[in-house]
Amino acid sequence: MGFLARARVKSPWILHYCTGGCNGCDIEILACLTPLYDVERFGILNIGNPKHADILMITGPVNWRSRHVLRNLYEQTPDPKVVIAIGVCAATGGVFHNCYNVLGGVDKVVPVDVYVRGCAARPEAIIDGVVMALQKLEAKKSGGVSYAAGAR
Amino acid sequence: MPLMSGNLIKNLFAGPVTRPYPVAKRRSFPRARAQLLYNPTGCTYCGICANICPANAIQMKEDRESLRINRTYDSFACIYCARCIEFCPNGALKMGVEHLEPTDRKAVMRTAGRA
Amino acid sequence: MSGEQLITLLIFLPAVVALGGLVLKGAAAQRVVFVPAMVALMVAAAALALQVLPREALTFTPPVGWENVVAVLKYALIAYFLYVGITARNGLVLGLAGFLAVLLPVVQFGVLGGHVAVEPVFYADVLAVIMCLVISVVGGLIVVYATDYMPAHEAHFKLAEPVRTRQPQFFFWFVLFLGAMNGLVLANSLPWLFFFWEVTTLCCYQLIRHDLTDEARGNALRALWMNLIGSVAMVVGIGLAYNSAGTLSIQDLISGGSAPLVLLPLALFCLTGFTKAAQVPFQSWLLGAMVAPTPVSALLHSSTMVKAGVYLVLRLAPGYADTSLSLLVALFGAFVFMVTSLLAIGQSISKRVLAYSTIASLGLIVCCAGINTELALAAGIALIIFHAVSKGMLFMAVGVVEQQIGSRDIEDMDGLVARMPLLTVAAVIGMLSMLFLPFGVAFAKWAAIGAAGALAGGYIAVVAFLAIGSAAALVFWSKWLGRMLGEVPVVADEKKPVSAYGSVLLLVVGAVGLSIFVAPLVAALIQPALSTMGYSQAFDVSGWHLRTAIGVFPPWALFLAVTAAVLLPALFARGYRGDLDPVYLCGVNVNGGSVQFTGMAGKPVLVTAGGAYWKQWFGESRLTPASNWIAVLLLVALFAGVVLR
Amino acid sequence: MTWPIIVAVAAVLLAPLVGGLLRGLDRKITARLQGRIGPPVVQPFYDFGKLVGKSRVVSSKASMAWAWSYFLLTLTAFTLFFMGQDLLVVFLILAFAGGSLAFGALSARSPYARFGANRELLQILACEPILLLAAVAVYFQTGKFTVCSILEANQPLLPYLPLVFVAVLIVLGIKMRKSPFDIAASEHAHQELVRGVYTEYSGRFLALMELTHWYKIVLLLAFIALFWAQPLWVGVLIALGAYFLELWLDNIAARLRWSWMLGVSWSLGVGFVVVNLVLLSVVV
Amino acid sequence: MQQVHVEAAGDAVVAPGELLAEVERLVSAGARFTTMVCLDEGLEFEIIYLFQKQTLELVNLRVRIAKDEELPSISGILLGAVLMENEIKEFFGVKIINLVIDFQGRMLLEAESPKTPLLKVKANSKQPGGGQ
Amino acid sequence: MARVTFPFGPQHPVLPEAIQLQLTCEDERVVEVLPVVGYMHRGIEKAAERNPYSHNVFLCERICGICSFIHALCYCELVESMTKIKAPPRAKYLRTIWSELSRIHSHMLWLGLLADSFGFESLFMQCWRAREIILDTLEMTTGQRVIQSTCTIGGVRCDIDSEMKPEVHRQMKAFKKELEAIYPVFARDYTVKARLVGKGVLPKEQAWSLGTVGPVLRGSGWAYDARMLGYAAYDELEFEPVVENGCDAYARMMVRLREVVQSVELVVKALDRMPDGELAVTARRFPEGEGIIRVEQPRGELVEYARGNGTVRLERLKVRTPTFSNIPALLLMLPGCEVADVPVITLSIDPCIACTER
Ligand code: NFV
Ligand code: SF4
Ligand code: SF4
Ligand code: SF4
Repeated sequence: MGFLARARVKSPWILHYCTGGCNGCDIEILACLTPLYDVERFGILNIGNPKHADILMITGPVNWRSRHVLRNLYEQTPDPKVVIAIGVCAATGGVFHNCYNVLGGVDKVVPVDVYVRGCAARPEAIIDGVVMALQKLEAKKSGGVSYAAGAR
Repeated sequence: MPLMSGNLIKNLFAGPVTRPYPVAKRRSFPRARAQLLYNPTGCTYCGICANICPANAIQMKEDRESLRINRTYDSFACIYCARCIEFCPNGALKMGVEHLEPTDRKAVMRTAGRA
Repeated sequence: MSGEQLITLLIFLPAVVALGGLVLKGAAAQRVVFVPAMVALMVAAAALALQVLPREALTFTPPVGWENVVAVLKYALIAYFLYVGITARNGLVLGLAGFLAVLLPVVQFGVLGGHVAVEPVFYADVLAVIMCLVISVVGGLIVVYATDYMPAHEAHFKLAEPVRTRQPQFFFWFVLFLGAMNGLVLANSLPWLFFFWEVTTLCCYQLIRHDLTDEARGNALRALWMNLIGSVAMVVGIGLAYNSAGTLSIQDLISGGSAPLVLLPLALFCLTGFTKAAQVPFQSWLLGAMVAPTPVSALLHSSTMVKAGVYLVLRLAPGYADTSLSLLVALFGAFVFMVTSLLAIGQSISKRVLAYSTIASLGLIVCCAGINTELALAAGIALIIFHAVSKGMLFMAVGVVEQQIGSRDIEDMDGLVARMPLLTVAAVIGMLSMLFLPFGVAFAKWAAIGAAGALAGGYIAVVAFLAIGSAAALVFWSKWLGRMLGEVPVVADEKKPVSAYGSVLLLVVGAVGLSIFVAPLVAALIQPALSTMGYSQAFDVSGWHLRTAIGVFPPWALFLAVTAAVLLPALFARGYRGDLDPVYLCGVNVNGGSVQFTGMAGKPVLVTAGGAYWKQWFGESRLTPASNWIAVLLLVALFAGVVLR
Repeated sequence: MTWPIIVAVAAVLLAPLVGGLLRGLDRKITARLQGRIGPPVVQPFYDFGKLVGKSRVVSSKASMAWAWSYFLLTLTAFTLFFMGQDLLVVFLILAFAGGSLAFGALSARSPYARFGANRELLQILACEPILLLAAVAVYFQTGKFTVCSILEANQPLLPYLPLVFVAVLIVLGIKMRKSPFDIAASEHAHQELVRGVYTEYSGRFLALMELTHWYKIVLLLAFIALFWAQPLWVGVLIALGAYFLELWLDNIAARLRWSWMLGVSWSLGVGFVVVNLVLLSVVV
Repeated sequence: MQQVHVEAAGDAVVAPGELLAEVERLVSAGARFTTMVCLDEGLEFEIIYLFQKQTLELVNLRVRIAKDEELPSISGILLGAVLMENEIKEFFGVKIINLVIDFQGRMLLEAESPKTPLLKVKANSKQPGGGQ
Repeated sequence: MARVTFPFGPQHPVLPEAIQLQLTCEDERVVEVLPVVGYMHRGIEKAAERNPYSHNVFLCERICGICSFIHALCYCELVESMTKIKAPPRAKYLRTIWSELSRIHSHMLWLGLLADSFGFESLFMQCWRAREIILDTLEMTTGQRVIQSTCTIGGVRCDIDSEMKPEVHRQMKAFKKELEAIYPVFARDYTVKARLVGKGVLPKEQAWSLGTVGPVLRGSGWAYDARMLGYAAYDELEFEPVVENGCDAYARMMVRLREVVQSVELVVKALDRMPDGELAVTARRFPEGEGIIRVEQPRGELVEYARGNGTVRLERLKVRTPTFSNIPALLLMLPGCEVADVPVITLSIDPCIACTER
């Protein structure tokens, strides 16, 4: 593996955005950064700016308003990038399946590479998700296929 | 005022408290609710769990033609509340303490039983 | 032509052309007369330089009759000021002019005992020649620029009733100004100096009030009375100088050793210089002067008027070397430099920023004079040259911008580079030349800090002021510069008037060229100027670098490096043909663009990006009163130091 | 004439290595102070490599150009420093480098970048006077403004310029973008200006920024090391000590506001240098 | 401190026209706004304003208005009520007028969201409101 | 004067949740703030009308993952009042314990975020590290870290038995030790105080009339805490509200900090006094009539109103969360502050958007 390819999986910077969930998963993502889980071990930084991010960690069932935001953030993230949907409501809507303002899942708006289940997803599960996302990231090449053409 | 210094010194000398997760796994708490284990052989397809599920993760559909009941369980919708376990009359459901693996696609679990 | 003739020409040609200008109507006619005249003026200045450089200095004393003419004109001027004070009901002007009207005869007849012959009346050494070159070249180009600017200005600016062009008057005062300045810098006789001094005051007054609005008249009066303070100080100084040193020749005065008694008149002359150079607390007249048409500002700020002030301080520098006066002049200049640079940070009106930057630069020159070592004086002289070129150009550029975009607010110059590429690039180079290192102004700063640092004691405070001031200068230029280079979605729409653009671009070339050739410039002009003033050589210019006793300034290497660092990326970026992506707006860009974001109730909101001015730190209301008081205190200390010695 | 060039070339080549490793150490130690394991020490190089490999996202041509100018100007200052040239020149160019960073941020239409740029300018306003005065202080001790003169002097500077040293530490804190001074582009990203001046840079431009940052830090540390140049290894130790002091400070303080930063650097920073110089000229 | 025991909430029905005066009175007596609840009663809305007195018990004001009737906003008196009024306007389509900050029915809902989702019966019709 | 108008959020590194503040600044001074909300709105009140009422316990828990237990508690108490049943005493104590544990976890989370918002990373880490002890306690006793799903109508679903009790005591002691190391940093550190004291001032009268609740209200000198109303077991635990008189961000921070200390004591006290007995009773009928319940969330008073008609579905469920009441105060506190203070002041009300928008 060349240095650049290696570097790509050794330095994933994440952007976290909540599309309307309950915060449960969001605080677990934050908990991953803290000493007990310390994902910085893997070079992960919570960077907070889509233009610097490699991994989008999206929580929540996506409501009509945050849909636009999600789309925008996805487009502003430079390739290669992966999307992790965290929590069951980000996967299907979960407990919010019958709420009128939700679309029911991140994959209705942008393509999702990894699903992490749980309500709320545990930090360990999130770490597993990141590890899987890194494998995906390794497979993607920069400047290759444009992933901007999402699902809808 | 350097009031934080004490903490830092302690941290430095006590060593990291990080749980090196994927390398070493901590034992889960026995009460942990992390996955729903289902034993189809013990299930009578009574439909209670489907009715009681707040996330609509379990669905039952009767297939009139084949006289069978299709039961689907969606682990991507389940909120792991264990309510179905509480109400299942046959003990066909159980909570697992280990969280589920991440996946790159969604799938539901389908079983069928006689009506 | 002989030196005498050249000197006469330099003073009289503008006066004659000015009178001719009174009868000229129309831009074409003006151009036909003024452009050749200005070229002639430049040639004359250059010729004088060529004559002066090989020897020490040229002297010239006109026939005795002129002395009387000048004396009569002097009284006429003061009478006119009195008249202005009366008609405008301005107590300050009236009082000061009245005082002057009493003081002048008292000094002339009481102290001087009538007429004192001064030998020589004109003294053209290298410093004076440098000044002449600056006045003629930069001033001349501004005149050319004005032939384009003024018609547009009158078309744009609804003149007060009756609508009648005032361009002839404008050009009369404008060109006359150049002659007066030439006379001022060449004069060695104090009475003559005083005469030219008052002529510049008059020209300045007339030019500021040119538009005849209430604001223009008010500001012109303010300029008048502040300058009259200087005049009073000068007259008193003349009296004291004669009393204590028995001479009215500047050269005699400054070479006579710094007897404590001579120091007081020198201090008074410095005060005179400060008023003219608009140093704090007299800065408000220069700030007010920006109501005048842009060529006036360009002229006042670059080559005339204010330069007269610093010229005088610099000229007298050998007279007060190694005295407490020197230290206090340095402190005062450095303080002005710092405080006006900080004040410029808080301004959003482009001309005000330029005005503060002028005052700051002048403060730096004053400071250099005060530091009074050969390195500092070299820096001061270099700064006079570089500042005149860059500032004249900047004012002219800003004037065109103002005419084309209809605003002088920096906020409205967002992304100007897209609208007026050529001019913006010129302005940017002008700003860089005021700020970036290989350029002359920064070179002078380097030399000044070095020179001040080399002296211990009270000069430590001088260095501290200079250090803060130079950082502040970087900040206010950068804010403006960055704003003009910003990316905004507009199409270029640039009118390019020939004379205006021509003179701007010539000065750009001048600024860059002089900076590249700073070493030859130092060798050819500045070092000789130093030696005629009695200082030793500041630099060793034999090698590639400008080497001083304490440091090195490698102009060539720096120029290469910095040009490469700025120019190459710019070219590389110009060639970029890829897409530009929208900026980060927290995920709510409207239609994926950079211009709007989705705000309350789903409505698109324009992203405005005003600049930062940090008014609570750098606003005028916050800084001006305090700095005025400190400046006054420094002036008091200056006199106290001289008197108590 | 050849020696300075060799030294400078070596320094230019080695600085990214040193700078990157220092950044890595910084992150590792910070993690340890917080009771975490932290990233590997070579993490900054991974980050750099990753950024280089990202696809290009540019929001303004001018900011592309200024990013390179920022790098090249810093490199110029760096080279001049290691060639033993005039300190005033070095620091003035360093200030222009900061200026180009600000220009780059100002040229994008991004409110966050522009706020960052303005704050970057405030940082220059805070640092520049101290650095220039520090150069003057060096002159006081050695009689010259050049770096060479410090190396040629026969006693170390620190005993004579202790307060100047403290003031330079303030500058180091500001340039390292560490609490309590990190106002323009916080190292830890969770601040009101997103990433301030860096907001609009991504991919290889961000990598360039990072590289420039390394050069800048190495330059400053080298300057700090000069405070004890006889023998130089003591100075290097002192510089490392200063670096870790900043880390410590970062971990025991909140980020304060720009007005505080400006106040401290002008009152304490400039004040210390001036007091030091006055003492020096009184005693000597 | 003593535990405070609160007896059942005080209830008062007021006419829409007297609402503002009544709120003024309560406020001058030291009460503060807690929340509002809107109920869809078929032809009418019932809107309950809950106030909290300084002694901590709740006071309810109940207003009944027809579905197309206008209701004055109390946000001029109590700024704290403005979000709740906007929400009710948005969720039920209650015509609240003179809002201090008016989100124009776009506070929580996006253009694509269902309109008036909590409205069960539309004015002058028997059709169900939004929300599928 | 030059103005800058820009969006602060919905995605912004200092905001863990999606809300936009449309800010207009002069220089760096904020002159105008408009809230743009709706990025987290799901429509839970409507879904609660569609679900059978017993499902709503789990739905209400997921109004917010930070204050989830108390949401469930509130809904259960509400339905209990409408179905005329009473939770058994042991359940009341257990509810109190878990309420307080989740208050601690919420406050520690907030203290960490606050520290992060003013760039004090190590303090953030320290807070969240301490918080993990509480989360362990919660996971051990209920099976989940942040969403416990352990409250149910008529009681609770699981017990803290005699085996677990000493373990909980131990964890409380460990937590207390961690807290003692953090407390002085927040309370007395120079840089922390420089960022908090005098920021976001909300005068006492205004705090009352704007209808603010929770630490915002108590930080402005009002001794009101819904726990004084004595739901769950609070009437037997000699509860006294924590009050500070500073009216600024620092006072609000101190209220929360002291509440953490108080909550630890409450947990210990409740554990010790917990009577034996059954865990839950079952309801024999469907909810009917009206009910209003007020409970104290970490962020303040939560008010729930419901109307039932004797069927399995509620006719209306209204949830008024504390942040909803505190946002108007935020809009008054922000203008006049500096951009750098926006995160600090915003966080000082501890905004929870998931709660607010439901
Ligand atoms: N606001 C709110 Fe909550 C709380 N505390 C509650 O009802 O956090 Ni998410
Ligand atoms: S998955 Fe569950 S815990 Fe996570 S955000 Fe959604 S509802 Fe909350
Ligand atoms: S655990 Fe809860 S959500 Fe999952 S299937 Fe059972 S009842 Fe449904
Ligand atoms: S409740 Fe139990 S027995 Fe009945 S369908 Fe569900 S799993 Fe099968």
